[in-house]
Amino acid sequence: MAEQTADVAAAHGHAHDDDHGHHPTERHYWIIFAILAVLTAVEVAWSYLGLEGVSLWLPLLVMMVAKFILVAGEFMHLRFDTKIINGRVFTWAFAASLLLAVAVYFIVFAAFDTVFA
Amino acid sequence: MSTTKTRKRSFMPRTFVSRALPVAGAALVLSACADDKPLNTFEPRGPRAQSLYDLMFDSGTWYVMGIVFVLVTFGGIFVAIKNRVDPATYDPEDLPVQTHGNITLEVAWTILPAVVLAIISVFVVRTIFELEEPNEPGELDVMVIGQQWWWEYRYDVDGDGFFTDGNGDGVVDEADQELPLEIALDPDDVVTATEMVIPAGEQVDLILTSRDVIHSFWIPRLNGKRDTVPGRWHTWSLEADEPGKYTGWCTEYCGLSHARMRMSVIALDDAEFDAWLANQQQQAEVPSDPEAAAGREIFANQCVSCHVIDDGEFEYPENFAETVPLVSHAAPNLTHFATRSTYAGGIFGSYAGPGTDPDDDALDASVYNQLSELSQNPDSPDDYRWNTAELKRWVANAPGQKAMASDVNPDTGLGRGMLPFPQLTDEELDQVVAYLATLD
Amino acid sequence: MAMMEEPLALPSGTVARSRPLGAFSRPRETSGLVTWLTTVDHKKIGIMYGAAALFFLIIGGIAALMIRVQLAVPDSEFLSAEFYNQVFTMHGTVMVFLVVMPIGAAFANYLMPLQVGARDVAFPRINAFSFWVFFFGGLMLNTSWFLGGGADGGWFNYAPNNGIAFSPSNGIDFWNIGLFIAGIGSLTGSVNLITTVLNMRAPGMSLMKTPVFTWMTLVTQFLLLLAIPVLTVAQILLASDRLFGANFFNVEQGADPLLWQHLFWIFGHPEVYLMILPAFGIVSEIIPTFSRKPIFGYPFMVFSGIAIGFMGWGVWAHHMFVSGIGPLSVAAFTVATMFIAVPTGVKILNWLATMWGGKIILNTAMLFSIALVIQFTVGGLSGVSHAMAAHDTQQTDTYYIVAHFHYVLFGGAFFGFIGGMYFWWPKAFGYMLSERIGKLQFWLMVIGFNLTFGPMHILGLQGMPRRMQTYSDAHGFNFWNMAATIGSFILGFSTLMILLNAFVSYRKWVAADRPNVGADPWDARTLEWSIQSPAPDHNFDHDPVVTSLDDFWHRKYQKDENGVLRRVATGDELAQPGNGEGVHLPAPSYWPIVLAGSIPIIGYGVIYSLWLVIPGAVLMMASIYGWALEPADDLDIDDHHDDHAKELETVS
Amino acid sequence: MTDIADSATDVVDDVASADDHAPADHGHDDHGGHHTSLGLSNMKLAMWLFLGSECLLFGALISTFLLSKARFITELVAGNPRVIESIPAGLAEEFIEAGTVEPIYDIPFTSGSSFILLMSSLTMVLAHKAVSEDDDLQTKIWLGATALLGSTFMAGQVYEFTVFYREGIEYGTSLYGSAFYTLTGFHGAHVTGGILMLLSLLVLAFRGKLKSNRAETVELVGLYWHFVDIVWVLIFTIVYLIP
Ligand code: HEA
Ligand code: HEA
Ligand code: HEC
Ligand code: CUA
Ligand SMILES: [Cu+2]
Repeated sequence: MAEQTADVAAAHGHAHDDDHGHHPTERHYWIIFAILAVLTAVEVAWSYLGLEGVSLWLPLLVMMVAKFILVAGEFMHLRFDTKIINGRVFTWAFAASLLLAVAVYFIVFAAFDTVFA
Repeated sequence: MSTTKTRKRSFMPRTFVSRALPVAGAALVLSACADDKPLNTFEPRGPRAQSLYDLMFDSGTWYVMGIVFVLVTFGGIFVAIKNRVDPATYDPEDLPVQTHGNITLEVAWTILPAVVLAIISVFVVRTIFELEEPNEPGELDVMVIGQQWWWEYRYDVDGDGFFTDGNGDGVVDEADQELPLEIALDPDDVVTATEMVIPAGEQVDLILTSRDVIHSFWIPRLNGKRDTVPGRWHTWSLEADEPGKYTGWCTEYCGLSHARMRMSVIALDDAEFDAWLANQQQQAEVPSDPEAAAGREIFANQCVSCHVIDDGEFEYPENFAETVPLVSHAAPNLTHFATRSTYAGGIFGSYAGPGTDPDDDALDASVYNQLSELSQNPDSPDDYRWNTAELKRWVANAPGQKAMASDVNPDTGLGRGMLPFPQLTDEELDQVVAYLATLD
Repeated sequence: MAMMEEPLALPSGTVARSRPLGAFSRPRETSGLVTWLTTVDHKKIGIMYGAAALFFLIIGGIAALMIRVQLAVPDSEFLSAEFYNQVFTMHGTVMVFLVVMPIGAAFANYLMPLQVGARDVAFPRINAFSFWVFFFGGLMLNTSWFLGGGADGGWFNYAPNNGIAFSPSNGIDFWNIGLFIAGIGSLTGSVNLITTVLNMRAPGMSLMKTPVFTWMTLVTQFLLLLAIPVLTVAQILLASDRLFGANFFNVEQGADPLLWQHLFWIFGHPEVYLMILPAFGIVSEIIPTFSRKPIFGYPFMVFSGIAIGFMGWGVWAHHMFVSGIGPLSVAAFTVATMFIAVPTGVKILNWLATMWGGKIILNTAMLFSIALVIQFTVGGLSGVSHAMAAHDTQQTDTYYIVAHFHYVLFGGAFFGFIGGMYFWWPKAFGYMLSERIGKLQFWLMVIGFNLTFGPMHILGLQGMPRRMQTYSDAHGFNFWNMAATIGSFILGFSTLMILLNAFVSYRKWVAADRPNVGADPWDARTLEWSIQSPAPDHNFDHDPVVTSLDDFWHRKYQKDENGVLRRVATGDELAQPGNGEGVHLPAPSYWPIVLAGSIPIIGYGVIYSLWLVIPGAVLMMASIYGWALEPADDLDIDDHHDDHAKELETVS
Repeated sequence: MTDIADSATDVVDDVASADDHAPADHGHDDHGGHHTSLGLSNMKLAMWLFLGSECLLFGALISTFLLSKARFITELVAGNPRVIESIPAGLAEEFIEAGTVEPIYDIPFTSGSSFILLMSSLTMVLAHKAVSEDDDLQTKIWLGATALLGSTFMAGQVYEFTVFYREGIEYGTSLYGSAFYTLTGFHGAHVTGGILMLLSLLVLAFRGKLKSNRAETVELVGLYWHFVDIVWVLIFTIVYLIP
């Protein structure tokens, strides 16, 4: 125990060394941001095209998901989950909750569709 | 009432022996105690209830439950007793074989229940969809509206649907159903409360909603229940094999007097039903008898702010008439009050006499239509009599008889419950009740 | 890193420098009330969860008895309709949220860190906070009895009946806000416990070597983590409607009341599984110990638990079979629900198989466990019959449902908990409970329980609706209602016997000069038995190193040269001596309780007057800073701060 | 789950960031040869769990919003007088004509504020990078920028609320108003909480106490911040762009 206590401070540094190896460069972040910005712009433009139905919302949703994945994967480092710590625990914890939420609320909507029971 | 309790069976008939198989102990107890239970789900009296009953027996569900129950219970007890050791003399080194598991077993008892359940679910799903099958065109549809704490029924007699063109677009369509109830409802329809009268042997389709909170409509011997949800229209159906009285109970908790929100279905044979319906379509008569006429006067002063009696003469408060032309809004429509054997959420009987306990199912359907005529002789104990005393208590102090919120909305002048009328003298109460008795 | 509690890293006693808000500076007491109020020790917190649950059990139990007295005879006027509605609502609410859930938390808190060989949970102070915020939330809920009446909407409180128009008194606000506050505790608790299980196991203890109870705790806490926010949203919507005039459930404005039902039951069904899984974990420890065999099919026990937790998310609408969700949804949810019987059945059968061929010691803990297996099955089977949606239209909202859920909750969860108390009592308190009283309690309880709730199956199928203040003679419900009422008094008495037993056994133990029960009185299997009883403050003198499932047992029993299992050492010989020298423990703190205490003030403020929110919020901010600044060594100060800012997010 | 299950364990003490010094792995090599312990930071794990729970929270809020909006529009178009009266007459006409609530939105404006929030995610991640490299100046700059961008977003939010309010969408009168303000208000509250955390970090930074040994704190705040941003990505598309 005592030995671990002593290690605490060292551990911090250690962990970061590790992070360093995998973390992307500043440039990389800027590029990601640029993509996000472009996606947003396309989204907005798309919504002005006057489309309706699937051709409106499907691309919008796809772009939304893309942005989601970019932020979670790059900015929140989930893409490096495997490398930083083995097992992708964070990805699992988050993705499982997220999928659960999507599935559950999707079912709710499905159930609401039948107004006339 | 009809005493022949024949069952209509939709599946393969069961032999007596297999029915009597004591696999599910509980099921036996249930059917053994089945007498005198007006709400008993094990006494189906209509095809819908019957198919629910059959689902549990014919598709073997109760038996599967019974077998699993016996296996686990007696298996558990048996193993515990057989393998027990006396802790006082037990030698801890005397270990049993240290088995860790057995894949074959695990797979077996994963798959076996799954298969059993899969088979059962086929029956269930089939029944679920069967329950939704609508009746033939031309058969009766009734709208059921729940409110705290009584039921209103509307019969689409003229066949033009339940709704009016509320939004004025020239057609009665689904959009009209989205409108608030009192705007959307068709005023032509027959409106009653508490007791739903239906023709026996015919599937009656219900369309259910609520004016306030969620209630649930349930006549156990005719069908399961379905919630009435404000802002939504649900469908359900009833069918009684035989004429008779079938009681039910609101089964979704709906506030203070939920326990006093009961109802019943009176199934009549075709001719009687037609007679009943024809009568309901009549306007009420303005009474000539002086006592009743005095009662009508009081009613005009005190009661029309909430109740409707359609005799073509009453003047309703202005805002009332605007939104709800001759349709009861917050209170039961009393136009044919004296044709109902129970009132106030089915907890009081309007008549005394044989089989008129509101919670009992003994009322003979054949006398139902004539209750008000049979009640002419007030002294005979075997006869039907207008239950004056109870009605007087009700009119004098309804909230004292049945817990309810009795406030009046200052904006609309409409109440949520019935007000007490301490100002009415005993004589006036007699007059009001005499008037109510004429509403047949 | 620094934001978490650092129980082992903190040199205790060097807390000197900055002392914000001196009144609540680091407590130094070593005994007495203050140690309990300020403790961050998971064992003490576990015991407090248990004690609080027993306290609320009395409230919920008295309510239950009032229900039964009212229903003993037809047309009874013992309780008015108004009061009856409050009583059954509060009974259900208190029992579910303030009795069964916290008893589960009690076991999880006390045992799980011991079972994984940890010295405390991941965040000890947050742990204390979780308890206090639960406790204060529960108290706040119950103050409604004195402030205009309890909630009267039923425990699932359907909209729009829960709206201000239909329930104008404050009861439902208390229900809403009280449970909201208690929910904060559940949420922080779940994050804490999951982190502990995942991250703080003893060296060598891979997840597939952790005890089943720990596994069930993990699943339970995941259910909480993900289910609580859904209830929270429902409560936010309701509070917005009731207190701020929003329209989420205002049908006049076009709202759909089924939204509440979906949200409530998306939470509510995982909720019922998270009430039973801890009990499943408990009996999974007891049955092998007293069958003297390892648990049969360990991986299947684990995965079926996970499967139950997972499938529990896909079945909520089975509570809405008659709500009008349409035949397609009904059919889908029917099938989904039925298949939950599969993993649950796997568990039942594995317990039976564990007993099969065992050498069974039928002591009280074991009896309760066996009773759980049997009685839960009864409840499970009626559950499957509810799942048959078509027929559920006959069953729902009748006493048949009431029978179902008391069989699974009382006959299942509660029996498991009481078995667990008998089993772990010596570990927690250092003395054994009397077996004589225990067995008497067991038999009374089995009789009382089945007499109370068995008849409800019959009543329900005979058509007796639930939540009925009264019924009439003509319905023919008299006999079985009377039977149930008699049963409930036997049941109530037998429930209280656990307290009686604790008291009597304690006196005996004291009279006998406190004999040492030893580390391992049951010759048990898991790590908590490898330390002294009662468990020392620091749990483990050194980290246990684990090489297999039931590691402790395998250190006691090893094969000799002939391949025969021999006892090579007793538990007491192997047990750690309980020498905590050199171990640094997390220091106690006032801040968790103060911070937790500030929240109900805000709660009352929201209900009564927004002015009251201000002192509440001030106290809250102050305690966050106090908390942040407390371990006065610089390394720590600021990070704590962030930590709590974040926690507040959940709060707000 | 299986990954977790397979990874042998470790972390003996609870000091979370003891990432690597955890007793390495204890065997188990069923899954593609990841020999690991769960050497995670407790705090980071806790944060991810918390964010998982937030998914359910925002999922419910977004669903509530969508449902309420749909009901509102349906009733409005059907001509329910109570719903029509719940918003000003002019607005009601516009809504009915469009069949959506689209006309009330100012998409260019909201796109701007969405962009700002996205941008703040960039600055956040740069702040984290700076702090792990002990670059004090950049740390301060980027933290400050993030807080500033967040505040700008909030200002936009407040502005939007006032515009809506002036147009006549009130919290208490219409179903749509309740749903809209609650959803966006909840998100706003989360942003505000994030800003408070950022400011705390900034104070630390100025007191010279935010060094690379604290990088994880910054990272945690960052995780939270990015998550809140992600939620806005969803809200922007689902609430604003898709009618
Ligand atoms: C601890 C809590 C708990 C547990 C574990 C369960 C377990 C189950 N519950 Fe229960 N339930 C409640 C608590 C619980 N329930 C509560 C509180 C309510 C009421 C809420 C309210 O309205 O107030 C309720 C209500 C409820 C309903 C709604 C009824 C209604 O209102 O109409 C339904 C419907 O499907 C249901 C189903 C089930 C099923 C299928 C299981 C299954 O998990 C059971 C599985 C177990 C077994 C089946 C036994 C063992 C299995 C075998 C031995 C294998 C072989 C078996 C077969 C082949 C069948 N429950
Ligand atoms: C875990 C949960 C749990 C537990 C343990 C219990 C325990 C009991 N419950 Fe139940 N119950 C629910 C959960 C639970 N209940 C829920 C969720 C509902 C639904 C509510 C709703 O519809 O909204 C419900 C509803 C419910 C009803 C239906 C009410 C109605 O629908 O109208 C009934 C009726 O008999 C009942 C009875 C009992 C009884 C007799 C006990 C007994 O087991 C209690 C025995 C224990 C004690 C009695 C405690 C000991 C205390 C004393 C003996 C007090 C004496 C002390 C002094 C006087 C100082 N409960
Ligand atoms: C404030 C509104 C209000 C007024 C005024 C009012 N009632 Fe009622 N009345 C009700 C309501 C609401 C009910 C239904 C109560 C229930 O069953 O829960 C009812 C029920 C009744 C019933 C039973 C009807 C049935 O079929 O269930 C009768 C009879 C009755 N009222 C008579 C009267 C008389 C006579 C008066 C005048 C002296 C009167 N009411 C005045 C609201 C009112
Ligand atoms: Cu109406 Cu219960
Ligand atoms: Cu359920």
